[in-house]
Amino acid sequence: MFTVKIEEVIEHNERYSTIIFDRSFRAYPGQFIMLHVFGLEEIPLSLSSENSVTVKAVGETTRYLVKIKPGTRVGVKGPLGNPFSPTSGKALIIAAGIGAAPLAFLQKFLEKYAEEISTIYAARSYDDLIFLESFGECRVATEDGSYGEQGTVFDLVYSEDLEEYDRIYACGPEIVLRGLYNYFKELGIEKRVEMSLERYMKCGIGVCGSCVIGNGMRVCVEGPVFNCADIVW
Amino acid sequence: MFTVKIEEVIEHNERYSTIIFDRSFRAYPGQFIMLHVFGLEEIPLSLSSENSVTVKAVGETTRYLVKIKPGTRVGVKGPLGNPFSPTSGKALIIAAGIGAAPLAFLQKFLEKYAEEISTIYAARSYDDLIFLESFGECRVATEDGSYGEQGTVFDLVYSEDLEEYDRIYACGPEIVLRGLYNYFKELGIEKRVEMSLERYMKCGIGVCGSCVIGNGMRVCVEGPVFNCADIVW
Amino acid sequence: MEESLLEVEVAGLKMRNPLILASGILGSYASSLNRISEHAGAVISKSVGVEEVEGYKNPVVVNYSHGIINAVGLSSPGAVKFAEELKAYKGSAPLIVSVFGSSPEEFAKVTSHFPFASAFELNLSCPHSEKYGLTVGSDPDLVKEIVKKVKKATNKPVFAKVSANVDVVEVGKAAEEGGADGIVAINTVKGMRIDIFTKKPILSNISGGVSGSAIKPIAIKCVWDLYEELEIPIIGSGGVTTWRDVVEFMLAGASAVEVGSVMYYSLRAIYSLKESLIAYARMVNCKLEELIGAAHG
Amino acid sequence: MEESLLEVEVAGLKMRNPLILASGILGSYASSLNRISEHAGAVISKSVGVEEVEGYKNPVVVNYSHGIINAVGLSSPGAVKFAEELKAYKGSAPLIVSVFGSSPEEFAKVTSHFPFASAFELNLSCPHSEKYGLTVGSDPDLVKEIVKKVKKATNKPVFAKVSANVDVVEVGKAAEEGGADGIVAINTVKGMRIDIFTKKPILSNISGGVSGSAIKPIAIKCVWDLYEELEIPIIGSGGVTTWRDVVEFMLAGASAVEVGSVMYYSLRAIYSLKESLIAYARMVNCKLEELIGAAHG
Repeated sequence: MFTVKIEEVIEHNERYSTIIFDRSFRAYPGQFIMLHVFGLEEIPLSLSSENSVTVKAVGETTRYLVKIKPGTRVGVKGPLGNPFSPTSGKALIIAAGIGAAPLAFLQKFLEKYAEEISTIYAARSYDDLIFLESFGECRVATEDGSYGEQGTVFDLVYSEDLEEYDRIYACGPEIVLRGLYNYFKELGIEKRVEMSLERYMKCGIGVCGSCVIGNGMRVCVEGPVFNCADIVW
Repeated sequence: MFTVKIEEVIEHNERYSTIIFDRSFRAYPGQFIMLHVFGLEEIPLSLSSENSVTVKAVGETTRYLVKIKPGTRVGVKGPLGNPFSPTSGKALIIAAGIGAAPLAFLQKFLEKYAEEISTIYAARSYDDLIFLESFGECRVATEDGSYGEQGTVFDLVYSEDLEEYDRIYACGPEIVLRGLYNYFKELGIEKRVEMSLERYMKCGIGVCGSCVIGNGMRVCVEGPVFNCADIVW
Repeated sequence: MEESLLEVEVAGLKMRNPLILASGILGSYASSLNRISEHAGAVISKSVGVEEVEGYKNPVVVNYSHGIINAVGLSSPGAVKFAEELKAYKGSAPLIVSVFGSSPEEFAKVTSHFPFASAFELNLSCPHSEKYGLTVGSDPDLVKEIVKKVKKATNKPVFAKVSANVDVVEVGKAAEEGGADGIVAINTVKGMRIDIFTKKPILSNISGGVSGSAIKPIAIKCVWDLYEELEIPIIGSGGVTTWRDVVEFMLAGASAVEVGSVMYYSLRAIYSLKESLIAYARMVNCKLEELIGAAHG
Repeated sequence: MEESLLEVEVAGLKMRNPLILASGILGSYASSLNRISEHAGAVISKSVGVEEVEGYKNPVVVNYSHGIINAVGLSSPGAVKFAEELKAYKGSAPLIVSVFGSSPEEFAKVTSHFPFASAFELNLSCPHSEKYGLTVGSDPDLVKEIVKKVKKATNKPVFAKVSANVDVVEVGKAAEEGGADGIVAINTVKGMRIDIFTKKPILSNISGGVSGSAIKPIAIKCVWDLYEELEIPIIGSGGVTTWRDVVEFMLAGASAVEVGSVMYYSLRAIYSLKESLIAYARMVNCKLEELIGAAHG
């Protein structure tokens, strides 16, 4: 563990902030850090760029984090975990809710390497679409219809011709990922899909076992990004 | 500490053996190892080449060592200590008794770098002159006159013109080194002289303090080779 | 078959190799135990008590240059729920269930929930729990009673895991007198780390237990002393990272070893250790079990 | 003057910085103590008893990847002869004489030979001596008596150096009740190493004490606990290698630290630590002594 200073806090709105550190990590999209707010808790957060995390206020620590003051020192373990594997071909990014954070980082990365990137971005409401700028041109849906099409991520995915993509990247709530998982399996394209999973983590470094999934893999080390074919649901 | 196997034991005579290990060390002339004969003791021994020590039987452990069987595993810490600094000019080597061991190593080393090497080699008796071959052409004296001139190392040194040497290297019993030390100081050439000292050592790695000399320097780390000007006697 | 060079037997528990997954490491789910059992000699589940224990809040684990410091706080779902989980264990290696409790009765009660266990390990040594672990394990009389009670409640081998923060021989002897089938030495050693920039202890519990290579010489000494003084077999634990460490523990007197923190480096650690030990056994042309205690005079 | 940022005072002993040379490290000769005193806050001589002690035969020190293990065995020339040697001490830092004994009387007697000492450290914790060190230091009542007797025999500050192999708070409190002016925590921790090729313990004494970075988290925890429970100042000891370690010890509650094994890396270690601490103190713009105990609630 080491500590970094928070350089800037971009408050997207009441519930979302991007926290920028005073240093960049040698990180790849999909990797995460264990971020320790002294006095509160240590939590896993996906990197939304080489020097930032993007946080949604859901619990005590994240509520504190979205309002944290620049200059505060926080503890960091990482970058940790297995990143997305880039493609030089055609990429499809499927982002749902705060799951967009690591994918926004991936998008920037793929812009240098991929032949073409298509992006699907869905959330509950316009207020949850904080990465619109990062993704640029993309297909958007909100459940309440406040922006883009009214609908879910599934509506957008079902209407895509998935055969044309060399690699598909997905991140979002587990219920969304499970739905996508089943769909991709039906289509028989699961080997071309990478998903970033989320689990409660105690150590983040592969020893405690609290983030183990059905096949015995650790989300913190073998994940959080798994090839869809390696996931057992 | 690690262990090495003894590959060969060259018994020069009843009291002297050269012990060759199954591996070479990344060592420079003047460095030593702490050699541990399991069940007996760990003792400091100067390397007589990159893969050997040369031992004189004086105590329990060294008496055992001169008769040790090839294939035996011994413990090694090292190579340790500060080596001789080579010269590209004219070198004079002054070896007395078993002090010749590190100098034989130095001689081989200097043959590649020095413009010219002169060697003075003195011992009690012919039986103690086990490095005659290593030194090749050299001025030799024995106290009992059994080989070379009859006399001591001092007789040979006093008759040399020391001004012509860029660097002088000496090793031998402390009484010899003290005599030489005084002589070199008188001549004002002590800065050109390097001496390898011997002290009782417990750790060999600079912490126990048992080999500390008058100026607070540790023979095992700052030594065993000191510039004569840095020695306080 | 060369793997047979690694076979050991501890208190009747036959293992294909002496590498046992330590408790608290990847042992909360049957899925990971199944995976690790592919190569391990045995696996030990995370410590379980009668009731659910929440444990400490994060951070509970911090790594440092010579090992790991943790204060997870014996978080556990409780015996009933955990037994459900462990029923899904279908690994090929014996499953040892680690048990904690605050009284002999509690220890005994927990074991009754795991009839499918191959053996039990009694946690008398976790250094960061207020009611359990070392809190009960530092009293030799209580240790003896706990072991006695558990031995009455089960006919499976019972191992007592002891701490280096107490007189390890005194507690080990008490366990032996209570009827323990083996001693596991050692658990993590009390320790802590402070972040110098924020000036706060890093673990939420302030202090925890040190594991990893840092504590290996301490563990070797405990195993050595226990081997000199006790009759029952010893399982070494503390900092096993390379095959050399396994050999060192066995020479000191261990019949087998637990591996834990090394998983921080790789989930394949047990596989690598196993392969290296086969190479070593072949090189020195002996069965590993011949090493047990071989460094003693 | 920036060096003044490092000044600390422990039980009336003023030191220009908190870096104290630990006993047993380079402390057998006045010449090396003189040299080290150029930069140290204080120096402690090698432990001395009434009579000469030969110590163990070599090997007495072995290094490993995370520190050093030693069993020198308190070799010492005896009080009379050692006092002669130490009279040649003319360093600018206070000289603390480390004393061992097997009874309160012996401890007190030794101190009478060193009227020139600035303070005394009582060795109640060396883990590899049959008659001295931890052998007497594991009995709180005896510890109290020893400190009492020594305090009667000298008016110099008296520090009790305690071990992590016993209940450090219990022994520390006993020393405090006996009148100790400070506690030094910790000595080396019991440990050993076996050579796997020759299958023999490496140290001639079989086991010894572990020092170096491996034991730092253990030492920090002891200092933390002592700071919570005791009134008298604490000197931290165990694995100080970088300036960060010094700061960590002070935050845990240490008024000063001992440095020892780091000398394995460089004789200039104390100088480097001092320079780094000046840079740190300047950076955070505070006197080091403000750090003492600052990580506590």
